[in-house]
Amino acid sequence: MSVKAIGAYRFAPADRVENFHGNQLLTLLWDDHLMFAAPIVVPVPPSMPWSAVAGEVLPQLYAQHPDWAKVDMGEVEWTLDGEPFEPDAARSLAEQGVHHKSVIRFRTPGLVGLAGAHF
Amino acid sequence: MTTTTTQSPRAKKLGIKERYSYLTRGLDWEPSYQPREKIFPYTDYEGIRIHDWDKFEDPFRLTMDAYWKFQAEKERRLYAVIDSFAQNNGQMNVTDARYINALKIFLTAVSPLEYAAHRSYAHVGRHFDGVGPRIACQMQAIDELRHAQTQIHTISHFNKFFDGLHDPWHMFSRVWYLSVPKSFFEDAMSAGPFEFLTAISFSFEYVLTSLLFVPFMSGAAYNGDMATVTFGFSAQSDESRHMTLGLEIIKFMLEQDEGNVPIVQKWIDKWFWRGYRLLSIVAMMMDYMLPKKIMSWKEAWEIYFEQGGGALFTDLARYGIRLPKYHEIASAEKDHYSHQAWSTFYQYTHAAAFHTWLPDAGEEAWMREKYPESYDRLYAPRYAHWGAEADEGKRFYNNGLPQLCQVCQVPAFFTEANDPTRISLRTCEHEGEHYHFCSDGCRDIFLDEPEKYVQAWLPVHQIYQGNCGGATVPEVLDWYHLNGGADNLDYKGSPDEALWQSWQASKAGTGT
Amino acid sequence: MTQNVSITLQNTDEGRGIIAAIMADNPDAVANRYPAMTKIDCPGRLVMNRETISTELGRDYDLQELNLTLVCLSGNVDEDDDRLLIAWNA
Amino acid sequence: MALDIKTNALDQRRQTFAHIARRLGEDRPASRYEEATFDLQPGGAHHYRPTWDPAHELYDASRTGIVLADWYVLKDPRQFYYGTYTIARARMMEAAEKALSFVEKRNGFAAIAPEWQDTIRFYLLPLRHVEWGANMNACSITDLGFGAAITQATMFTATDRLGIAQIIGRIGLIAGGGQALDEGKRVWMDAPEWQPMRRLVEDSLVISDWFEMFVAQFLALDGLLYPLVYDLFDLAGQAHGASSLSMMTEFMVDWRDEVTRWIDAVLRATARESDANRDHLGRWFAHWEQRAAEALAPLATRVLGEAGIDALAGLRGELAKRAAGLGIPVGQ
Repeated sequence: MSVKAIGAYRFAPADRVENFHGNQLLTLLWDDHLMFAAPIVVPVPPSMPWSAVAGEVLPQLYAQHPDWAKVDMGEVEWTLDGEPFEPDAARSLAEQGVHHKSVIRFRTPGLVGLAGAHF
Repeated sequence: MTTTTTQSPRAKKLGIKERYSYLTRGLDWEPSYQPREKIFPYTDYEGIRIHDWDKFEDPFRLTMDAYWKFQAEKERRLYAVIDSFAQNNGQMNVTDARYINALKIFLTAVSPLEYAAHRSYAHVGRHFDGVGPRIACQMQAIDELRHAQTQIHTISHFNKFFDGLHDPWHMFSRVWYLSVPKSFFEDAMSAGPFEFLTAISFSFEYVLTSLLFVPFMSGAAYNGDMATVTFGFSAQSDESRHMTLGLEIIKFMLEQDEGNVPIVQKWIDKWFWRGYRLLSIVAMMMDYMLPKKIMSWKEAWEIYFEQGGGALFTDLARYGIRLPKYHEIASAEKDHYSHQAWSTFYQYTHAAAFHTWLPDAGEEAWMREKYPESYDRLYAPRYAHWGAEADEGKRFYNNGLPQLCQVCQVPAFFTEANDPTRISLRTCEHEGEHYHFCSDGCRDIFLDEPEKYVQAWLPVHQIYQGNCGGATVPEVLDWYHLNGGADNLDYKGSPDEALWQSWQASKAGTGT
Repeated sequence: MTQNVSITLQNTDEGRGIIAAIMADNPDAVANRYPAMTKIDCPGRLVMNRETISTELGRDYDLQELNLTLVCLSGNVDEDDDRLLIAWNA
Repeated sequence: MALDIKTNALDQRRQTFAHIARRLGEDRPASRYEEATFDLQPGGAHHYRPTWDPAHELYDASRTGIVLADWYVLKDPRQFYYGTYTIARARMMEAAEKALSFVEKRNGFAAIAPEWQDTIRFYLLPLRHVEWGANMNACSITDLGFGAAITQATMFTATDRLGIAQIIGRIGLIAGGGQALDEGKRVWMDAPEWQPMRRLVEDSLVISDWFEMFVAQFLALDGLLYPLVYDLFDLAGQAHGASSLSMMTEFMVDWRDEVTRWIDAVLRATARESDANRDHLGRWFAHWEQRAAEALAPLATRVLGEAGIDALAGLRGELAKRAAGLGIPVGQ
């Protein structure tokens, strides 16, 4: 479907990748940890290697949670845009198919938040 | 002596219907020097077919003489209360200064919508072909201006004492969570006139706003804020007229042409969902921000939507209209809505122009009673953990910025209807770009009109584009005109709290 | 099942008179009292008669004055000089 | 209590909102008009373009050729916000109610000479349609105008014009019941004397620049019509015993005196700002004043006879003087 309008009605999307000065957006969601109320979105260069995501971006966002210290990176189950994903630490986001506004949703088996509340 | 008159054909005293008809309906004429479609250019393109504009019934039939008389009386009463509230320092007599935070949201999120309603009802009040809806819309246009102004005038007094109220119009167009109400209303304003009325007069005013105004205003009374309850009820008396316009316009469209039914249904579906998402903020105000509570969000939802709305949609079934799509999702969420919203603002309150806090023991007991299904299981543990952290000086604030829904612009914090432990996140691709949503309801709205929602000014994305004053939180807060350390952060330790305690101490001093 | 119509009025002196009149004229009506307001529910239809309200208030009442007291209503509205009707399936 | 007041005075953190203080240049107590008006129209980014006007933003200053650095220079000297506005109008209406019911009770209209009663019905009753057109134009400016200062005043004007149309309607009911109003509408639609006016009103409804609409309606048309009808026609009626009509139209006379202060303030502030604004105003005024004079000429003649054209010329001279006084270039 499309908009009904009185004249031509097409405008450039407000969030095209070229508006982000070399970065692209990446959405992160740690399941079973509702302490972080919503998925978190970060601007990252497409050339960023996965090792930087795992080693810098994620801890900076999630280390406040008592579970974070217990996370075994090798055990994490990742999905990228809904599909199972096995990140390669050495390769860049772009090289692994992470595009502007991709969603990386992950769970940490055995770690399901505090007090049985998925929190 | 009987007085008789033979000179002029003096009319017998006219009844209200006849008098209204002469004084208003008779004003219009069929133009012949300009084509009708040039004078009324906007009533065709949405696909709604109207065959006879005269069939629209305005049930209250107000003429301007009565309008001025009653509205002036309301204004006299209201401003007398506002003046006396200020003179008697009524702000010192509310139940607790935490309550003021509800007013902060009200002034920055709701009052600007009243203004937007004023302008957009002027738009439709000029452009409907029929006299009846045109006048009803114009009266609403001026009423909505009234609401914006009486709210400013009432809350102006609170601004003199409390933080977070000082720059509402500047904040409305910039602060991240205020894009929720702003985008909601601009969505309606940018639609055609029939969709606008379906959105605001019907779906919002008739179906949903009782949830905002009625319990909230009763709540203001319960919490000792006589100024707010007075403007609230005074506005509601206009609102009843507006709601009636909403129902009449829906019936009018449905009766005029069968082809209108699916269009109207689609709009009802869209605007129910859009309005419902907006009310997540109200849910949190009701359950968490009124120190003395009237009814829970869940109870209000049951009374005003499930029962009241149920009756309404039963009545509309004869036209082929059904309950809005995803109403069952909304009902499934009623055990969680306010708690999830509050948890979100609790962790982002460093970037908000109001305070948050953890419920105290008495409030927790109320929550347990009102939310036996969900509170102890899911939400009490959060607050226990956060409370312990705060006691150790580690009050929890989220370090990341949230993914906002492309349509409702609320952070995607809602959970799946059948699993309150799993975040609901939806995605779609349109012309090579990806978009994220909080729900199927919002994604459906996008897919129906993608050209509209690709334009959305999403605050988080705008911050990352460098359009909001800078890349750091303090720079963004400056750009918001938010006074860091005063307007934001936890209530505990805030200047508002200190002020309140000094008032309590001085009252205790005079008491002895 | 008959659905309720409803009307909510402010708890002012006038409001009290109007509520009393409604309760007198609508035997099935139920009044729910809240801080500062009263919500009256009634199955199917509810009528407000000018004359009853005038009697309750002890003065001639114009139904358009309802504007000053009304908080909220639910149902189709039909008003003439002598009565205001709120009903479903109107 | 004394202690409370003292505490209050000590603790007051600010006197008014920050956006008001920025305009006032300091944080001091502001008037209710100021708090109700300044910066109410949202600035900043808008989310979606209107489907009814994709070429513009929802609020868009480029919908008129007039350019102002700050649209809040168009303040209302009456300082009307909703409360002061409705209370002022309720007071005026109360007086009008008294006049209407006095005339009705005493059958005052019947005391007017019968042929002048016909004249009144002919010139006055179709005016409710002119007022209805003015209502639509005021509403249109509220819709498309820029800044809460001008658009709130035009909103008040829109309901004023509806109210005046209804007062005329009630005079019509007194002067001959519903039939008189029906006949008034027939005259509006068909009488040759009224057709230039109806054409003018319909043309004004489709003016695309809202500020041009403001000039056409409030300065050009009203600037001639109000003094012609409510001063000169009314004066002529005195010779025919029409004092009861004067009572019933007192509202319009008072209203015109009041509203003129606002219209003049808006135009003066606009003209003051630039040559470009003055050019627009001058061009619009020249065009629409000419149209208004042409539309009123047959009515002036019908009511005042041969003197009508001279009377109209006199009003045109006064209006030109008024416009020139506001800084609008008036063609020589």
